[in-house]
Amino acid sequence: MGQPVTYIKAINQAMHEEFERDPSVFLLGEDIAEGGVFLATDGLREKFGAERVLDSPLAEAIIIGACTGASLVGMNPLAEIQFADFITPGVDQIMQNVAKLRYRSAGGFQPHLTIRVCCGGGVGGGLYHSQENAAWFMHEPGLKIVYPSTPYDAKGLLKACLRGKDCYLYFEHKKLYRSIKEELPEEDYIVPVGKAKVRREGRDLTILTYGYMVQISLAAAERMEKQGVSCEVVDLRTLLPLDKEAILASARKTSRVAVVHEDKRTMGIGAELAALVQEEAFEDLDAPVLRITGPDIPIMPFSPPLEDYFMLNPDKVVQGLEKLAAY
Amino acid sequence: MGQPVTYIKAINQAMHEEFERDPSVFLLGEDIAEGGVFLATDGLREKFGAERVLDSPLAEAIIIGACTGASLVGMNPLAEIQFADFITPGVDQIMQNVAKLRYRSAGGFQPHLTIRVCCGGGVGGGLYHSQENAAWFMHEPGLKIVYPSTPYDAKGLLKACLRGKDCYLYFEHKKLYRSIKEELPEEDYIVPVGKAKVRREGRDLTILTYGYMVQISLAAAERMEKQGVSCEVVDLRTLLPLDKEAILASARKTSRVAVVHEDKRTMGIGAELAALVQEEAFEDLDAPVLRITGPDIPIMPFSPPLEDYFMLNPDKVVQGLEKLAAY
Amino acid sequence: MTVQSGKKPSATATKTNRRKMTQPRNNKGAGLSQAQLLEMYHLLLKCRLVDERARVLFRQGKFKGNHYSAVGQEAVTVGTLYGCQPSDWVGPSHRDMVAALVKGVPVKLIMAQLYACVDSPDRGKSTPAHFGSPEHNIITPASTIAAQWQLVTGVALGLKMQKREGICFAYAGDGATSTGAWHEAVNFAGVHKLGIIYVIQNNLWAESVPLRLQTAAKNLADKAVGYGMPGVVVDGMDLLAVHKAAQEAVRRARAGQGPTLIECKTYRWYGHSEIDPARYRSQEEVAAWKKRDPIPLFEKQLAELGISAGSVKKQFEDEINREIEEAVAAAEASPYPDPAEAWDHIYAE
Amino acid sequence: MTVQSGKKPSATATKTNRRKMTQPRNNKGAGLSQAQLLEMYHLLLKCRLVDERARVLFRQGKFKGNHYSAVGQEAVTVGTLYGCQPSDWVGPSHRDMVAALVKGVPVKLIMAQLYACVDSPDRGKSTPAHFGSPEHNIITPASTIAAQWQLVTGVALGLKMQKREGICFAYAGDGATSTGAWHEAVNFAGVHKLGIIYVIQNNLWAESVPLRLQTAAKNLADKAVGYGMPGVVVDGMDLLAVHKAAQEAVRRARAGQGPTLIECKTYRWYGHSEIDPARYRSQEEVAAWKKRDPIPLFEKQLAELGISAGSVKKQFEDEINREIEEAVAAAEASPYPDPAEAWDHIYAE
Ligand SMILES: Cc1ncc(C[n+]2csc(CCOP(=O)(O)OP(=O)(O)O)c2C)c(N)n1
Ligand SMILES: Cc1ncc(C[n+]2csc(CCOP(=O)(O)OP(=O)(O)O)c2C)c(N)n1
Ligand SMILES: [Mg+2]
Ligand SMILES: [Mg+2]
Repeated sequence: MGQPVTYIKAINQAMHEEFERDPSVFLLGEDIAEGGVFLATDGLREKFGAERVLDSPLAEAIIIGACTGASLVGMNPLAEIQFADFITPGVDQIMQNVAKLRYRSAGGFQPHLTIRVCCGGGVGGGLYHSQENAAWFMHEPGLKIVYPSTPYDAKGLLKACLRGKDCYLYFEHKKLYRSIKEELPEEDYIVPVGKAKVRREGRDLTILTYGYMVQISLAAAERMEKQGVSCEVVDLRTLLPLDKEAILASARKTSRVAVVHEDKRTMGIGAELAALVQEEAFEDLDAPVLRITGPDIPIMPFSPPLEDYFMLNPDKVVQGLEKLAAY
Repeated sequence: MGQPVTYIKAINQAMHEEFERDPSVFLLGEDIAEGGVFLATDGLREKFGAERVLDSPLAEAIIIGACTGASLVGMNPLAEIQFADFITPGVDQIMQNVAKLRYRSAGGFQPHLTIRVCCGGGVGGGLYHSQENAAWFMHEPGLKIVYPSTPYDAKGLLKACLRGKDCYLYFEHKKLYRSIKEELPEEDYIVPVGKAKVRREGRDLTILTYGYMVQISLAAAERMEKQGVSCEVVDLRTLLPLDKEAILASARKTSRVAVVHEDKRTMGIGAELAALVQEEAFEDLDAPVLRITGPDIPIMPFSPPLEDYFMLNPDKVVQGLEKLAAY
Repeated sequence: MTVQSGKKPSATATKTNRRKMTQPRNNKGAGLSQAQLLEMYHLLLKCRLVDERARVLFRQGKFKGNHYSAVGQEAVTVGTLYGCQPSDWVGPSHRDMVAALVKGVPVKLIMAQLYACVDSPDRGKSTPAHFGSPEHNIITPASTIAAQWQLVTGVALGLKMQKREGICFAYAGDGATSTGAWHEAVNFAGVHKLGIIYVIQNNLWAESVPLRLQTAAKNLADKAVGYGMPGVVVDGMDLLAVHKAAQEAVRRARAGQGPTLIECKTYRWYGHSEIDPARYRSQEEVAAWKKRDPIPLFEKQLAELGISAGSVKKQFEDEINREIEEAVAAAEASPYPDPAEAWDHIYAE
Repeated sequence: MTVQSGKKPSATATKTNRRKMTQPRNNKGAGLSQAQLLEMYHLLLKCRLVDERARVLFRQGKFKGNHYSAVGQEAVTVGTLYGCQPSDWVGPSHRDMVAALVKGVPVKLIMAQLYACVDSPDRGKSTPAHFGSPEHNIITPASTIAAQWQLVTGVALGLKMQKREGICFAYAGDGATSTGAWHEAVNFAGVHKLGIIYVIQNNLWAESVPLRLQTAAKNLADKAVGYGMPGVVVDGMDLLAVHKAAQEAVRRARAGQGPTLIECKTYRWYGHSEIDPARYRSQEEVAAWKKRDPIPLFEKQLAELGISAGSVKKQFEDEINREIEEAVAAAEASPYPDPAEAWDHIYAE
């Protein structure tokens, strides 16, 4: 084990190592050659040259379109969407080409790429630097969506994507970038796509969550423990396809399930999780699946009290869990 | 009551009447001035002139952006997206401006428009003329989404949108265009946005559905009746915001709920409906909410047997309902 | 009749692709040998006949979806793609089904596509208009206009990064130039000096929308200056003129000098698709353009070069029609995919 | 000091907006009276001082989000907007906070925006960079680059359809020109001959991305020909030059002759935002541009016109600073919105 590293450093390391390992990896995005707003891509251009670390024009569709095309002739593209909020101009390419090209050519063309997307709120970024919109993409088989919550996973999942053959959306929560550190193995490792992880074992209820909300959920679980309620925290890690086995195993074990996500509620990821759990584990449930989520308002507002109102925190999660435990 | 009219004629009538009533209504879309592929806009340009019936350049974002802007200075815009499949280039405007401008300006700017979107499969249209993607937009408070299933509703809901003050996505299913006829009132009427309608009363189970699937569900309910199972069919009509009261009332009454939709399953609209029903009516449920939906494949394939495989039909729905009834 | 017989056959071009270079009598022949000129003539006829056959088949209800005829536009297709190499890539539009023929695709594959049967390259997944062939580097296009324009731009980027042989050809109509996707792609290629030829098939209409409602630009090629690349306007009915313009663009692309935007002024004889009666166009307009049919026009050019098209026309047509009928018969005989195939090819792993 | 004092005050302009038209001694003054020139000078200083103050406040941690300084670019803002009417509309970019000043917005509203308090026009909903004011027809911009470019194009369409008074001003940077949204909007305005002035603030950088990686076009204004509208390149540091170019565009727009694309070559003195040290630019580059500071440049022009800026500068600055300090104090004193306001303004009904 080496020095403890932050989540963003882990991402940076993964890129450095995969650039080294695979000469066909390249990075295309806005404002990345100098290291980017958060220094996620720090040092890549210096080390691997401007031919592999390309600042793109301000145009998300072509970032994704060009990467997809380049993957058809043997490149291994890594695209960066600077803020998740700005993925919308690229939605056309993601939905119509990335998610569907393999399918509609019956595998004749095999696009593969990884799109890193910096998302999430709680940093005073306001409306357009806080969106947490992975939900839009979960409706698209053909895509895979990963969303690490720890430095270890951040590195391991990014490496898995860069070695995989599919089209990956890799969401990274900016609030995690520098708020947690972890010692990482010296040796090469990956975290497999498609596998959830139990972050905390528990008996009385299950929390299904991912990304930054894992931290919040663990804090809430800690407090519930003191009230005598033992919470299991399942970190989904991959949102598409979901690790149904792990989700249902925990649901069946505890019989009470909460979903915790930062994004707004209606048609958020919690909708699918609740639908799935009640569908497959109905007889095991002692209470309805509870969604503890952001409010159904269009976008995270800027003013601090409004942002606080939007963001979940351990207090709000505990409130929900108490209700669930008492059901 | 006049002559029976088709669904598409009802849409056409609504536009004619609203153009007449409100001189600030105008239509912007591709290939609309000549009446369009399906003749939905037939006769409008002849009657109201090219100043109010504008063929736009091939550019969905500006269709929506221009309409939104025009609404800020007193116009009442009606945008047409020729096929739902082609809404993706406009997603940026819909998500970032249409759904959020009122909110982020604290009501200082009051955008309002209606976007007609022709959607749905089962007509041999293949991958890009069959998509049924209202689900993408249900995650966006700030939007309202309506989706008529009958000529009466098609006319009444479109009129309601054109008289309302919000931003509406109006989905119309191309399979319904000429497949059903209905006599419509001679006098002016609207169908209020936000209200579901029970299409068929039943005791034993509830089908939540909308659009073309209402027809399929009614046919399936007919067949279930013969098996002695009485099905209630709730036509949602508005997908955002959902008519929770009507949905939950029926769920509580029958204790068994199926959701029927054509679109693929994961994160489809059924996810939200299942999550909602189990959340609010858990104690009343005798069985998990069942999703009877299109398969989780990227897009409706073209070849007839593949299309048939994708599309729901009364047989497939009956199969699901039998399981639900027997639970 | 083979098709990859460019002037500089690539390493991958087979021996049979090479033809004797007999220069025609004057230099109007764009530096092409008599054999090459006849080969182009053959392709022109082939595009026409296959397309017309597809129209009939659609009207007979033999296949679903739709057909977007390119009849009238063949000189653009043949003129730009003739001489391309197997290692070159094509990003076709919805109207470019016959472009595959110029890239060497047998008619059989195209008919299989129309019939959506298991013998089509995509096993019935995509619609007839969206023919692609991995083997021939023809990207299966999405229907969203200009989406393929972006993809093939990405291919050009990849080829450059890999220092791999091959250039790209992107096709789209006048309507497509209004899309953001189109703009972003061309701009990107300009920055990176990609080896790509952007071909605008300006047939004056996008469905029923006339060009004047599409853009206020005088020529669509005028847009090129905004991307820092040459823009060329060419008579899209004149096969040799198109080919000459394309060859200069190809030369630039192969030499690493970057992309070119070529606007071909052309016309589709029929409606936007087979279900469009196209009443929005005047009969005079249609008649005037039909007078400029690229086939007789090329026959005249051949005659001026001392080549008699008449002496081979019947033979070519027979050859082509035989291939077409065999292809139709094969497609008729080929089964639909099994419904279970709906689950194939969603993920690679 | 008021601001809507165009040469042709509209019906809605108040009496106090009209100033005596004293022509300066030669015609270099772009047809402006001495009073107007001084008013422009006042606005130039005001933009500078408010922006510099905002920088300080951000660095002091007085507000969250970020600040995108437009220091260095003031001549573009004042030069294009000066003389606009209350009925005119502005679609600002993220760097155009101070544009509101030229449209007559009191500093108080801007400071309230920074502080995200209830006195801001959007009651704390939007970020500091996205200032809008319905009362002043300044559209609250989305952050997605060029989204406001589309919206304000739509406003221009609406004004034309309603035959309502007013034209539109759209702002965006060099980076924005690469977006599909930008392209679709400009193209649309060309087709419909909308009354809109598109202003590109070409400051050579989009965050750390240099212009050569943004586009291969020589001038961004070159793109105009592709949309069938005039494209003008102007020295964005020269207030009078900008104003002259803008006034011709304004004339065209008001006369129904359609849109104009104006590229102003300019420079932002500081980083992309206050958290960007902008190490990607050479010190020489920055120094060279700072030498072309639009304020002394305009002072020189005034002097040539026989107007002494020195005699009013102190008074103007004092006036402005007083307004700023009052505004800051008011913002400090103003409360944050109640959390429950998060639920307001989602729907109209
Ligand atoms: C993004 C998108 N919007 C709309 C359509 C529907 N559509 C199909 S073809 C077409 C017109 C295309 O015109 P043009 O680019 O001139 O090509 P042409 O058909 O004339 O060859 C339209 C609007 C589409 N396929 N994609
Ligand atoms: C669609 C979108 N992508 C990315 C961003 C992030 N971003 C904010 S400003 C900016 C650069 C803008 O450059 P330019 O248009 O030249 O304006 P400038 O900042 O130089 O004034 C970027 C990439 C954004 N706001 N919107
Ligand atoms: Mg066309
Ligand atoms: Mg810039």
